[in-house]
Amino acid sequence: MNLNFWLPVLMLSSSFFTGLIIFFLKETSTRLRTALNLTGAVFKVVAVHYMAYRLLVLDHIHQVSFSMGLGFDFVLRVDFLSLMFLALSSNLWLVTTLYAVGYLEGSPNRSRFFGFFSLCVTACTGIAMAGNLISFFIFYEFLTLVTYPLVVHRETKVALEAGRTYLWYTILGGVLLFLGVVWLQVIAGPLEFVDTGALEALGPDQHNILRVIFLILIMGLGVKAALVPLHGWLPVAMVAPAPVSALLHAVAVVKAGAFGIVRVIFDVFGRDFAGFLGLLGPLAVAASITIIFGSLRALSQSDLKKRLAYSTVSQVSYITLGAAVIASFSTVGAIVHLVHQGIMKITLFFCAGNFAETLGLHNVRDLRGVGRRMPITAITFTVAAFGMIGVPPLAGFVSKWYLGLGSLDGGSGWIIGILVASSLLNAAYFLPVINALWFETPAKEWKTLRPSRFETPWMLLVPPIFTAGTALLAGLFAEWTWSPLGLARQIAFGMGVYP
Amino acid sequence: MTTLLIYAFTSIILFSIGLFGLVSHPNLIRKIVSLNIMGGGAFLFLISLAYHGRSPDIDPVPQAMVLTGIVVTISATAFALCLTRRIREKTGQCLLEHCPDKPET
Amino acid sequence: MGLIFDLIIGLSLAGVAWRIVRVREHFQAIVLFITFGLLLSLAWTRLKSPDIAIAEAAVGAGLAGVLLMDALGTLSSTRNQPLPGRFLQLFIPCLFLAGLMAYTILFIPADFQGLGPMVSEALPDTHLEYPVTAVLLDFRGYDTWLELGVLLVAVLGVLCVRQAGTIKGSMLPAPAEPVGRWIIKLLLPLMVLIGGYLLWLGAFAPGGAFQAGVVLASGGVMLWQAGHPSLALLHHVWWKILMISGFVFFLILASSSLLYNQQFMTHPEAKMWILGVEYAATLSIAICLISLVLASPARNQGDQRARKTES
Amino acid sequence: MGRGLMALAPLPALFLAIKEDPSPGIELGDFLLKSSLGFGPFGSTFLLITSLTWFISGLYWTLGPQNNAKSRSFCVFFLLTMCGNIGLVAARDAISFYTFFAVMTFCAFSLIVHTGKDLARRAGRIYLIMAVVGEGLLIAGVMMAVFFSPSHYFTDIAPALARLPETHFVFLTLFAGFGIKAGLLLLHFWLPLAHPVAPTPASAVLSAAMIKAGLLGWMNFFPVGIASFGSWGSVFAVLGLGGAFFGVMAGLSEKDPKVILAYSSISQMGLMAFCFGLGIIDESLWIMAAPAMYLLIFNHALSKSALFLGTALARSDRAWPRKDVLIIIMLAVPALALAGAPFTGGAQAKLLLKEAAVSGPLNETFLFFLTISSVFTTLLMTHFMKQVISIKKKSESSLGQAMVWLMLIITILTLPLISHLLYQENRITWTDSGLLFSSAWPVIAGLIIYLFLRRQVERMSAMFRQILPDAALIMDKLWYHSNARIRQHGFLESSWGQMNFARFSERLLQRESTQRISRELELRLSAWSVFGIFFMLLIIIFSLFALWGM
Amino acid sequence: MPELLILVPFTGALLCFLFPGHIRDVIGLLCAVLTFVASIILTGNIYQNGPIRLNLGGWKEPLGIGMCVDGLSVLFIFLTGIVGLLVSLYSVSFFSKANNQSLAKHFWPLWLFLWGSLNSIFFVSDIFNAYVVMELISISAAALAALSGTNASLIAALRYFLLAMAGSMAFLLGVGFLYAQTGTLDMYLLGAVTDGGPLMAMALGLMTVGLIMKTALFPFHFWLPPAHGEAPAPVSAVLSALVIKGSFYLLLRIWCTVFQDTTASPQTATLLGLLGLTGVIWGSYQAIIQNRLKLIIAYSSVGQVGYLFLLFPLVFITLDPAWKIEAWTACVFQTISHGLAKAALFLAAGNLIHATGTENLKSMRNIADRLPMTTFTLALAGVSLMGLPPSGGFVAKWMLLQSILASGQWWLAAAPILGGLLTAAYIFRILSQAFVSDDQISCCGHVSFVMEKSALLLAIFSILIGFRSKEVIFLLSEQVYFVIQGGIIP
Repeated sequence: MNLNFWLPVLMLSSSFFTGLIIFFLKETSTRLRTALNLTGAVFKVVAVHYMAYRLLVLDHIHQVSFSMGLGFDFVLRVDFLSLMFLALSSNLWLVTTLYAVGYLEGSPNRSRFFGFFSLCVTACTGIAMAGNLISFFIFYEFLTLVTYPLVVHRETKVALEAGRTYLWYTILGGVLLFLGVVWLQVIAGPLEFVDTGALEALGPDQHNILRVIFLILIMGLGVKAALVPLHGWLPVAMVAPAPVSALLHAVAVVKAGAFGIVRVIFDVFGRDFAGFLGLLGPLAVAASITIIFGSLRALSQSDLKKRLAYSTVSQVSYITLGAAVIASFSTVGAIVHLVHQGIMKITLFFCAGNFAETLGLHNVRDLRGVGRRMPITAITFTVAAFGMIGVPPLAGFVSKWYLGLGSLDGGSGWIIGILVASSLLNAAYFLPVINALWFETPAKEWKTLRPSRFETPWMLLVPPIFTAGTALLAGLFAEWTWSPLGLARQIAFGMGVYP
Repeated sequence: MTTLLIYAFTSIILFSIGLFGLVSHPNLIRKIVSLNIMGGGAFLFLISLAYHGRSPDIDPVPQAMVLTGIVVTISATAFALCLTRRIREKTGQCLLEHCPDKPET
Repeated sequence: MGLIFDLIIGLSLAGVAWRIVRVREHFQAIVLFITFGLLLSLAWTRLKSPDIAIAEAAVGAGLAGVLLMDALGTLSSTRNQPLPGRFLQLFIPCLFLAGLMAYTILFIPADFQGLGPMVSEALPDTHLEYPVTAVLLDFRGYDTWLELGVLLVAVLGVLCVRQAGTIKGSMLPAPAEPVGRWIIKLLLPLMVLIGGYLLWLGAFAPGGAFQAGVVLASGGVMLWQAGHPSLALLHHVWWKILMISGFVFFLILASSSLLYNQQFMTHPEAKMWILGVEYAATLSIAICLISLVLASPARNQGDQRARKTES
Repeated sequence: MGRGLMALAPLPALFLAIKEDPSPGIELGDFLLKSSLGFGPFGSTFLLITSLTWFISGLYWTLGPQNNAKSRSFCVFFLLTMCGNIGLVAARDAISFYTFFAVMTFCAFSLIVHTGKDLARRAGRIYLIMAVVGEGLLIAGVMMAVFFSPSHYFTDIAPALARLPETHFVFLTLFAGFGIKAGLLLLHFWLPLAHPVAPTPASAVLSAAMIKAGLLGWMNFFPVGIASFGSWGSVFAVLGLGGAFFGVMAGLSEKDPKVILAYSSISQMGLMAFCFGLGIIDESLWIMAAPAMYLLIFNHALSKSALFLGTALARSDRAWPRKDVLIIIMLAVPALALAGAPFTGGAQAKLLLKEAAVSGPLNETFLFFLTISSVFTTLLMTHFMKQVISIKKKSESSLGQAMVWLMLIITILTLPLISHLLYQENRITWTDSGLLFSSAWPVIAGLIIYLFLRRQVERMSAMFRQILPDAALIMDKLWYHSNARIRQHGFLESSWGQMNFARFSERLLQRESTQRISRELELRLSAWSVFGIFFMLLIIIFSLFALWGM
Repeated sequence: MPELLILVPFTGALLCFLFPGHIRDVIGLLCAVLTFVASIILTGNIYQNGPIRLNLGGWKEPLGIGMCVDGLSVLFIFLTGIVGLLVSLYSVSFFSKANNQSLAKHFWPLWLFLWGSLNSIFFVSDIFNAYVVMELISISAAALAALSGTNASLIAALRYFLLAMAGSMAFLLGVGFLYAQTGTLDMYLLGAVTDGGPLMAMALGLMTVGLIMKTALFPFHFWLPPAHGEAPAPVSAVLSALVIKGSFYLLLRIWCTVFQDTTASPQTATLLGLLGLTGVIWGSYQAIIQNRLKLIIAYSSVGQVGYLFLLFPLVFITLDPAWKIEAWTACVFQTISHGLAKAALFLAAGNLIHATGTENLKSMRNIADRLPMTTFTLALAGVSLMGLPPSGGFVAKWMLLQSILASGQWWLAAAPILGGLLTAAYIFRILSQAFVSDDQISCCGHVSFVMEKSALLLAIFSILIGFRSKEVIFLLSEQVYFVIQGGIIP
């Protein structure tokens, strides 16, 4: 009953109560709000790192559980897999908060925005720490709720429409997930993520039901993970402000779905058992279709954020793909891509936000020659985009490398083809943007919407620099023990799926 | 036994007629009258049961129930009629079909 | 002989009920309804239930008639409505329902006992001689109490619907008629006398609080109908207190049992208590019923306006 | 500062290469995926040639006129590309190799489009497409190669691939992936577009150094000298020879000297590919082919950069007095070296190559074609000289640049001596008249043919170019269509495939008719008669059900 | 203790009837607090000591009327207590507004009467007594529904009242049939005495239909939206949260004690479940297409009530006792969480309408700015209605779905799934209005602190109840009277 014991709860409350307090702040008390936000975020980062230390070095798993009295417990456990997502969400929250403060300077309804923003991160943290499927579901639904106000933040007609679409999808996903979770509970009792073998012990007569449950669960999670054909909400939700899109795409919503899929495969069914049931092959195919489809669609978007959105559709499925292949390398690839994709995509959205906010540019065509006007933003964009394509030595390459090796190891070499095709398509939709940024001449004079000392206010500049730098370093020093890849390997080792 | 059956049948018929009147007649007063007929049917059924009892005196429990029921029914009738008249005052008609589905002013 | 009588009563009840439902004119329907009430009390008498017969005669035929007539008075223009369609659609299920119920009635066990024997067994413990009163006030006193509550709530509801604060506001007597007053002068003492007698009788023979209250209420209504101002003279606070007296008396009695650490609603063994309850109940039943009839919106201006617009 | 760096940056590499100390290299455990840097099996040669070329080009640019506004970005990308190029030479594992390869490839793009002209844009576009395709093929190949071997070090990869039965697909991807960079026949078409449009020093490194990266890739991944793959070797040899002839034939009808040089690069790379192919066909041949190849590389790198730089000098008009004649004369030196005139490194290389070819299969045929190829090279070089002479002067150059170039020429002249020292065992004695003759006659024959049959040659060349379709043009069209047309077409239209089922369900729920019908129904339900029917029916049904269940 | 729960509100009602002005508010509030405290204590008692039975007047079962207090009744009492207290608080402020002042004198006595009679119906153990109490509830509820005095509210109230009367009459006739079969009126004796027969079947039909009419189950739901939508906010809250629950409680009690599975055949249970399912979908859909805020919420009640009836097929058909208890708990839990959430919604809607001056959802503006607390209330209550975790609604849906899946009656799963989706659709139709701001429109009504907070508290309770499911389950599975009586629940 010491501090260490309550650490998971503290993690949750650091953003939860921040959010709640912010709701009650006046619109004008900007400083207090910013201070609160940053304090919460920093606290969370520190706590995560402390927990990572305890877990990885001291081998101590934090766990708190409360009885719900319904045949299941509400469990918060920081295990290896949680740690990755936790680290991602807490660090990126800090960055995004900074960005959002700069981005929304002077715009209305900021208290509401930051309140929900904090709650959103709380939900993410909860998703990461959930120790069983039910706790996971609880936070999953919480996430749906608190992201809705962020999506409709602009209050325009389009935003409301997008919000509605978002809700339809996510609520449907939630309902499906609910069904799956309940069903699983009915046939197998409460399933902690630690007792993986329980389903295997059920006997062959239950196998068909288990297959159906798996399908339902994946469909429920696939909505947020934007698996085709459940991805429809993602491009629409682009109307949200840039920090929201960044958070939605890099950390919160999409990742929650992907993380859930990883959880279901590894900690609920057990990867080998799922493979034995013949579930992973179709999942890999679905993920591959999503990867290709998303890239193809991104190719034909002329709106930068929409292009990025479809790119997310494609990229996030790498995680699913990696989880769906029975090979240690794939697992590492999936886990590490969770982080890498987050860093890179958030950079891209920061940059898109900077272009939109500083010069009012939304369309890819308008970006011609912006590299000269906003070199730093353009550089970070370039770095992240190359990372997305999978060009070494950036982070994206590392995950692709592991995915590729894993697919060979898992006996499904065709996935290499998917990876290559996707890389080519990624290049096809990112390189024209980069080309336009750097090597084309501007069509007209830009009018600066936000005059500042630098190319854009520093709060909008630091976050992309930081994340792009991280993306670069994560690739360059991938082999370092505490790099994302190093962590992913330790995690996979901890999960018992890495030699 | 035969008496019981006669009155029980009657009570059933009364109940059904009352029900029929309630749902078929548009006028509110007639509906309320029909409800009273339904009530009458139900009471008659209870009393016919009371009469049926083997004991020399008739069963006092249904009687007490019916007495209570009568008072309850008259109270309800008075309340319903009051509502009816109020509606009649305000809208000028005594029907419930096609009630306006929009807020007033 | 008895059977034929039963049959005739049954058939005429059914016939009258049918006419009530199907007749076109509302006025006719109400007259028929009063007839129906009288027929019912005849049936009650036949079924050896004089208490109910009295109550029915006073309530079903009397008070309900007055209420309905009163309500109809404001509705005179809406008569002669076409009867609704969908006759068969409704009638056939109704017939089925009746048939089903009639079929099930055949299964009433021949050795049906009811609670009669038990009541007569327990009767001595109640210190009351008449079983119906015993059931009403002792065995099922809770029901009776709540029934007084229903009356009270109905009055409250009427007030609420009228948006009137007190009963008195709407209790202007009807235009005085000399003949009516004369009749009242004759009838009223008789009514009070009958009521009192019924109340007294209730302890050991058919009769009791209900019947007395209903009779008194009928008297009060007549008094008002005749344009006699005497009721309106009562201060509205008194009016309220009288109205709730029965309920309150019961309530006090019931809660006092808690003080003795006994079961709820257990009353002291003295007969006086029960009689006290009965008297209070009679009064409040009478006053409540009178209020129900009188608090209904009489011919005020709103009505007249409505009538004008229609004509 | 930045400009200085351009010249200084390759110096450490140059120093290392010259020092030629077989150091064990370094293991960077945390860097990338455990990368290892050092001299690969072929390291020192490649490192020497690469760093030298970059050094010269960098120096040339540094000393040039300082009036270019965009020079800073050029400088940055020049350095980055250099980093990639030198890095890939120093890489000892597949991943670092691929990494540096990618860095080089993508950074080179900006060198190509540096001038910002339309031509450069187009060339850049095609270069980028090909580069991306190449990278895609490579990543697949590298992944498979690494997967099939015990580690990602080159020392493990090639032997592992040699033993495996299922390597053809790996080879195919690697072959094509590096082939694009190396300008192999059929994959070459981006090269004549991209190389010339860059600024001169960039062209020089593109043609001289970077193009070799493809070759190095092959050498690193293919089990050359370890196992024999007759089929793959033949493919290399045939395509290489084909490239050697094609480059010449196609280049003969060009007017721009830089384009001619680019075609010449294709031709020379063809020769190198052929040489490499010999090594693959039979592992024993590699012992002989390798020195030939090194010499070819040396010769080509130095000569080609000298030619590119010289072309630029020839265009300028302020370098020094009486320059025209001097420059032209001096320009002939690398041209002759490339053609394999006696006393040049080129001749030396060709002789070694012929020796290797003689001991291989189909020796007669190969020997014949090799000899003919010398004639052809001379033809092309003559054509080049003619075009250089007739160019108009428009650019500026400084004296320093000229000096750099001069140094380079001198290096080329001394190359035979160096190689003499380097390759003790198979040095060439120029005193042997037969040898002298055999290397001299193709040059003379080529000169004569060009002088007398120039028109016919050019016409033939123009006809010849019709044989292969202009892939660049096709790509252009493809690009245009995918951008302009298809995008507006139904299937690729931006909102297609959005699959917004939410909108669908909203439409379903909120549609006028649905709402009207449901409101109507609701009104019906509230009618007394409907209520009555339900009321009675439900009582009946409930009772009957209860009876039924008893 | 149970007696007090009836005596206190009734006394309060009489006092409120007698006294004028502000004393009335004080008395009303005092009674509300007392009743609330009593219900809490009673709940605690039952939780610890198990069910009790009082024989009123000291007379034993067949003759006297009993009052039966067990886990089931105590939960409803608890619900009524919380909702009652907060609605009373709300009403003090609500009826002190200028345009509502005259209504207070009618509201208080009627409301307290209603409260008392609701409490007494939760103790009921005698079927005729149930009839009387139901009439008491019907009249007071109808009078309250007519409180605002508008045309629409009067018509709605009368329609409700007539239907309730018809239902009561059917119920009364059912009582007659039961008496004819068994000669007794006590529920628990009835269940023990009989083993079915046509009379019981008929009684089942009559009573069930009579009660589902009052509970507003699907084909009989049409009276509810106008009646609940037209009443003043606190009245709507009470009507939707509690009054329809009264008749549901009775139905549940009668089916579990009187009919059991001797009379209540699987077919009847399935029919009820089918009606419930239809109700869920139809009510929720109707809520989606409404434009008036209160009508949306009222239709939502129609939908939510449908869930409750899924209990019957699950409990009366499933065989495994553990899942029976689960289903049974789920539906009762749903009742409670719906009661709390719906009361919160109606109170919050009252605040909104008061503040914006319009009832049309589409013309509401600047909600979130002006009434952040109310918006929050709407959101919380909405969460509970949608069944999102960790609210009470979630726990209910969780257990419901679990027992549906375990029982193998797949078709019932459509209710929580489709219902959840449709519920989300209308809840978010309301909530998305919170994000529409318009600078042009200025504030027009002030919402008092008490009004905001009482609604908020209700909403918070509807969430918090999700955390205390263990106790509820214990009450419902261990402390239920008819378990001991050998009822259908093992």
